Amino acid sequence: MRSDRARTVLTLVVSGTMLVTSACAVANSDAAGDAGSAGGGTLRVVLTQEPPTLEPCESSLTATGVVVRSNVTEPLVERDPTSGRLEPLLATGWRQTKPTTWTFGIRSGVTFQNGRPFTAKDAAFSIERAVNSDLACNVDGYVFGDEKIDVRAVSPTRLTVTTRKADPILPLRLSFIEIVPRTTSTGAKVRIPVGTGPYAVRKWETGVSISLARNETYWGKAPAYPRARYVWRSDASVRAAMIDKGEADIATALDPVDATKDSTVAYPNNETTALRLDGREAPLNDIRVRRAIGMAVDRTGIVDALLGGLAKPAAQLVPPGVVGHNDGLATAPYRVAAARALVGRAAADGVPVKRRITLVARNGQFAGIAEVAEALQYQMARIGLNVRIRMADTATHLQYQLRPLPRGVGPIALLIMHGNQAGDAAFTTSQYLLSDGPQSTFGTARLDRRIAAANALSGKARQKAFAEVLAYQNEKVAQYAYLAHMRGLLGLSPSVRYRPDSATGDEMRLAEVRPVKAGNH
Amino acid sequence: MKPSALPSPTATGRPALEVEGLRVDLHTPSGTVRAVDGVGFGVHKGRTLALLGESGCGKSMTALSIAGLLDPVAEVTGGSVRVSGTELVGLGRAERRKLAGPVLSIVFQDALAALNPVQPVGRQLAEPFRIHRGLSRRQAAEKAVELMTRVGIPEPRLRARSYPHQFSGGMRQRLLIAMAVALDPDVLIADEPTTALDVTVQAQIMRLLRDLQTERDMALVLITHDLAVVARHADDVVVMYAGNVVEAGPVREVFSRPRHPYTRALLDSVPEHAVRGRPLPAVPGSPPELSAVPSGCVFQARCPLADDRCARERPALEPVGASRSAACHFSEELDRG
Amino acid sequence: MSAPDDRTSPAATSPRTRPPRWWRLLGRDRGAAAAAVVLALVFLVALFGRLFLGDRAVRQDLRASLRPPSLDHGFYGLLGTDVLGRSVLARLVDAAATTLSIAVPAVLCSLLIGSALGLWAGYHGGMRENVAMRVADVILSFPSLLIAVVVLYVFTPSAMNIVLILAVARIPVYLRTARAEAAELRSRLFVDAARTFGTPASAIIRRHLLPIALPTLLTVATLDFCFVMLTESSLSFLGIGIQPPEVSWGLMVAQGRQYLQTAWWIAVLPGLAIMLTTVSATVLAAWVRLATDPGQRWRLTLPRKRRGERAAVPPEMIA
Amino acid sequence: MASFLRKRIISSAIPLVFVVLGVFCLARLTGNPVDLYLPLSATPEQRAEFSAAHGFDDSVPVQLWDYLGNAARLDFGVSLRTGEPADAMVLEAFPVTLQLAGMTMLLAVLGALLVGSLAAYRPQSAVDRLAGLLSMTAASIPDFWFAIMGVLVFGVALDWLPTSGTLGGPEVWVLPLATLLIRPFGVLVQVVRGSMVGALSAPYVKVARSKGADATRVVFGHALRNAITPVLTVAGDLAVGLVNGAVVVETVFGWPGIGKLMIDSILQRDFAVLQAAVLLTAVTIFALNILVDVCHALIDPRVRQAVPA
Repeated sequence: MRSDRARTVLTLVVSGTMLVTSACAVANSDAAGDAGSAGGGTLRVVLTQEPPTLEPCESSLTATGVVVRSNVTEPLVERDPTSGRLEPLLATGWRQTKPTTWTFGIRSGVTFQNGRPFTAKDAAFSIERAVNSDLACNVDGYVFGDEKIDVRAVSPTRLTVTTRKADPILPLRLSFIEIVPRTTSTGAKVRIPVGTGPYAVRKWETGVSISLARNETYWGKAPAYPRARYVWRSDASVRAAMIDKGEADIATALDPVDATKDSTVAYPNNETTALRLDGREAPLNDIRVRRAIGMAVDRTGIVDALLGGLAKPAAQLVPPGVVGHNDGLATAPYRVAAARALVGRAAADGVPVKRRITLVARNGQFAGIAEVAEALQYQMARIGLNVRIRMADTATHLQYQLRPLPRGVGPIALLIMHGNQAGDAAFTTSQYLLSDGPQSTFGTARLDRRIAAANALSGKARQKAFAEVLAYQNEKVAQYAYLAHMRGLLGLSPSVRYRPDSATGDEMRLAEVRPVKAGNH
Repeated sequence: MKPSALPSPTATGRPALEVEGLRVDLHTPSGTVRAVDGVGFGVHKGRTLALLGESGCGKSMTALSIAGLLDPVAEVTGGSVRVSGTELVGLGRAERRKLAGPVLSIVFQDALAALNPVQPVGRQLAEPFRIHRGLSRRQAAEKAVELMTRVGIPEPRLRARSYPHQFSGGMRQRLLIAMAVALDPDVLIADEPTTALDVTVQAQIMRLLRDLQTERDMALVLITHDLAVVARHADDVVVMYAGNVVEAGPVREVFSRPRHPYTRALLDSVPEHAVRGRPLPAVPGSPPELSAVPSGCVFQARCPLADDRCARERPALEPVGASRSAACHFSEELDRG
Repeated sequence: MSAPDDRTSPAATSPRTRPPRWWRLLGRDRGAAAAAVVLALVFLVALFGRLFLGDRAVRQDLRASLRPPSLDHGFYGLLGTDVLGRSVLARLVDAAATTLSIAVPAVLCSLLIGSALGLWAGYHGGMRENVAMRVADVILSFPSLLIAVVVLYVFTPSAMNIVLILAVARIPVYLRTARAEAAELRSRLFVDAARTFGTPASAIIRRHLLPIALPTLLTVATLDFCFVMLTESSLSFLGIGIQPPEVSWGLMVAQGRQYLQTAWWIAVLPGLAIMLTTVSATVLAAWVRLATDPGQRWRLTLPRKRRGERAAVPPEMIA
Repeated sequence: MASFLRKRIISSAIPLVFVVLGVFCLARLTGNPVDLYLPLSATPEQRAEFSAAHGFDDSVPVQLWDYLGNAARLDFGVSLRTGEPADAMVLEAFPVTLQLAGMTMLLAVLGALLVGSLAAYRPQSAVDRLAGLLSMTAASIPDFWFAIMGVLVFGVALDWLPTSGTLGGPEVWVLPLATLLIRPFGVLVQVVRGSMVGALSAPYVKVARSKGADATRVVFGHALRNAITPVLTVAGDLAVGLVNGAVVVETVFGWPGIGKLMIDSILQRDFAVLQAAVLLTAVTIFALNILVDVCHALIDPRVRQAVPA
């Protein structure tokens, strides 16, 4: 038997082992790393979450796109978020050469970050990879539905894209496809993407940070910062604190509470919030009840108190600037008494207004969503409806949002946030308004016909047709009780200058961030 | 101040342990009570004094207050305790620590609880040498083995590394005694040292204590409720009842001619004294609760002789002979009867 | 803690003294008395508060959003308003009822099931004991917050489900404590005696084991209160606790956290309520443990400056 | 000791199997993750294809059988989110949490032993009452609230510490550790105090005092080792509970640990990662329980002896 003292020592050693490992491990964290300030050459961005992947074909996922798009990879065509016009990027121009065929001129003299030159073949490869491969990319389907397209590189600087039906907005659709070199794997998604953009991914330390370095061979204007680093914090107050403290230069998605600070900038983010009312279930199957809900919502109150005054009360699903936005639509009047009377009339006609409606909302979808849900619940209850709240996680929320819709759950009022990234109401209507739209609960045949007709038009006629579709939905269908066109809140340290625009939430162009010069305050 | 009970006739000089008018208060749920009320006695080196009484009479409390080991619930509120001439009441912690071991030591009743369960016994035995003599670990361990040999532990060098739970009850008590006598204290208090043991072992332990006492010339205070132990091993006896000393004197004299009705009742209840064919006389009733000790004689409720005077007036501990004292209004009558 | 030795304990020296009334004991311990008052107040508010509230706790007024505590807006404005313009005072009162209606049943369920299983396992020993302990191990090896997340997302996060999950997660604590007590007691003489008389196992457990194990179990339960309330608040932080418009203190803290810089009262006041209640429960539990233990009760009666060893938390308490 | 370990390991391994089964079935209850991973407008064929590719179209027992078979070959599947092997992701995240939890427990136990012993040595003294109040308060603060207050007060207002993250020197550890520490520390101080008070009033402490031992010797030489057994048990259980705390701390401070990984994989229905993470956690808890038992045996000779019996 060992001596007693030795045993004590052993006990101490056993329990102390953890400390030693810990102490050693502290040293391995990136202490000597580029923790310097923006002035030191590193632009530090704090996001809400770690991107699940940096695969370019997944860049329509917000978390991926905000890092990858226009920083690491670029598309052929990009949409100017303010004017809504399409601008050439890796393409030099495009024409509709046949009703079903578009021809693109391809920019020459551009090289990928791995040194390979960019040609039309790379563009064709990227489109094929995103749309026709087995990768199940998010961009496939979201932008292209299930139509098959034929892509050909006719010469190093010419590309043709042929669709089965005429597609008037094909260039816009292609603005979602990020261009990658031909050497990229088609069998698996990449971890570290290569593109033509102003920054290259230097290192992705899982769970900790993503570091970018300036692409010194970039074909366009060189960005100001030689390096950039993304970190992520899920709590908005921590992100705000990092700006206050000078630990980050840009912070995304701050709480409206912080809107009054000098270090924050609000910007329209193209997102629109609304309650989607399931018109197949009583009492929501009565249009009077759906209308009454629209009238019961105190939009200005919610915007001012809960959304920091940042958002704008909405009367339709698409914000201004999107093709099809109807300037003539006014928000439903906030009239509680009238709404209550409407519900009363429905009740008198035998509509079971006391049947419990479930208000489903997604945790963390936007800042203050829990409070907004509570306000909506209270305001709906005030006009005589019976409402309970169910806060769900993303997966559960999606089950309610997407067809096939869950059965046997009773009447659902789903709090949705719709972002039209493309700038054309076609995407909104096909998803949210068609009677069999993937995110629509019901519709009418007449509405479906109007949408189909609008889809085939272009130019002014298209704008007018979609505007009428939206007006018709409000008047005759009323599937949605709109809440607000949202605005994002960005935290900016005093040392950087950046003007966020409506696309910032999906693609934050680091090349546009400039340091504030001394004395330029 | 009440007179100290026993200047022993055979001993000379100052007693090794002198207790005078010791008072201990207990803070209980129903208020403060006096657990020990003016107890006094003295023991010379080489002599054995027994503190005798029923459980709860305050004898252990007396021992613990002498050793300075009272629980926080109890408090010495008066009196004096001198060990080898040093006053202990009111002595600072550090000074008291210096005396604990080399001058005054105590043996507890429950040896299993009194030995640290997670330390090898050798180390516990060595501790006094480490504390007071500043010996090295090795030297102290050597001393511990010597001690174990002395108290009769077989294979001491091997057993020094064992833990308390690996010993029998008797062996544990030997270890405890060894620890107490390690530094040859002047005064050794043994608090019911044999109560938890069976009879054969009891005898061995008492013999060991006695041998050690003779060998090291210690004053021994034996706390017990066992009349046989007192009769066999003690020179003097102090009988306690409800926190008070009721009788004191040389064992042989007190036991042969008790001068207090309580002592007599105790003696009567021992089987040897009983008459065959008659029920064993027990002391009728039970001791008073400490919160309800009467203002007169503490024993009045159970006393066959009690009268009005006993209810009014508490008898003082008065000398009733050359070296004896008793606290009874009727001690003279008892002697005659 | 070892039993006090009979020579110094007045419980032994005066066995027939009537133990003093518990409220007198309580009155002597200022800390415990204050804790009892706080707890009593919380329970009273939880039980009857809603009767006086009407719809105050849910009545919104977006124009009165984030009013600081002041005297200008009547009784219900005393503690300010939250972002939806609801009275924080009214919500605190309403939340007290919800919080307790979760914490109390959860603690009771786990106490009942865990103790019954534990006593049964500990009394019988052998295979049954082994199985029960392994069940406890399984439950303990699951990170409880994660089960909560899974279950509450799969099923609706109703109060009922939260109670169930918290109860299941805490069963092992009682199971282990009760088993340890029963295993120790089963070899005692009085249990043996009962067994030789042919008393059925269930009766032995009920009549002999339970009364001895109960004080410890109750103490653990009181302290578990704290854990349950904190877990409930963590669930709210992750968005799966009590669903609005119902409100609990945990939910209030979780929702108020983003206003810490601008409107401290929303998150700080319910946080204080949680802390005050749990600290009171802890203090009172320590006191009850002493007061219900005949061998320890005397410790409560020491004069203040000498007040001795008082175990704040029994070693069985696991949090 | 060897037979003690063998017995302990075998009896604890059975629960491990149940944990794996449990988490597998629970995960399957949360539904098919297809909606999360396919574009909103994916066709039914695409959905079916996705389900088939990941085996979600099989019945749960079949899936379980496959999983166990693969797991036996140490193949724990790939993450739906990142496409990386689940075990690699979990092993990458694990050290962070282990360090956090290890440091936390070490500091909590050492701190609690110190504070608790101080409090127990002079019951009802000012030190004792202060320690009692502080520890009880610490044990009842909601951790996420404490974390955010810490960021606002020490990170921003006082500017002493970085707000969050893992980049930087030892100072990045302060807030996460403090957040994780408060509750175990608060509970342990009370346990140490109670257990110490008990040990200090034990007869062997009286004996030690009768030998002239001073306060240091009484507390550290005699009482502490006897008092530490319940402390160890509670510390072990608190360490298990740290996984819960880690979820909150890692969420707030952006630490790439296993708690955050588990929460994310639940929210993302990333079953392979969730299962691997829970399995690893359960194995750790299992190892921790054994460690606690070994410590018990090392500290208390009676436990050592009782085992072979």
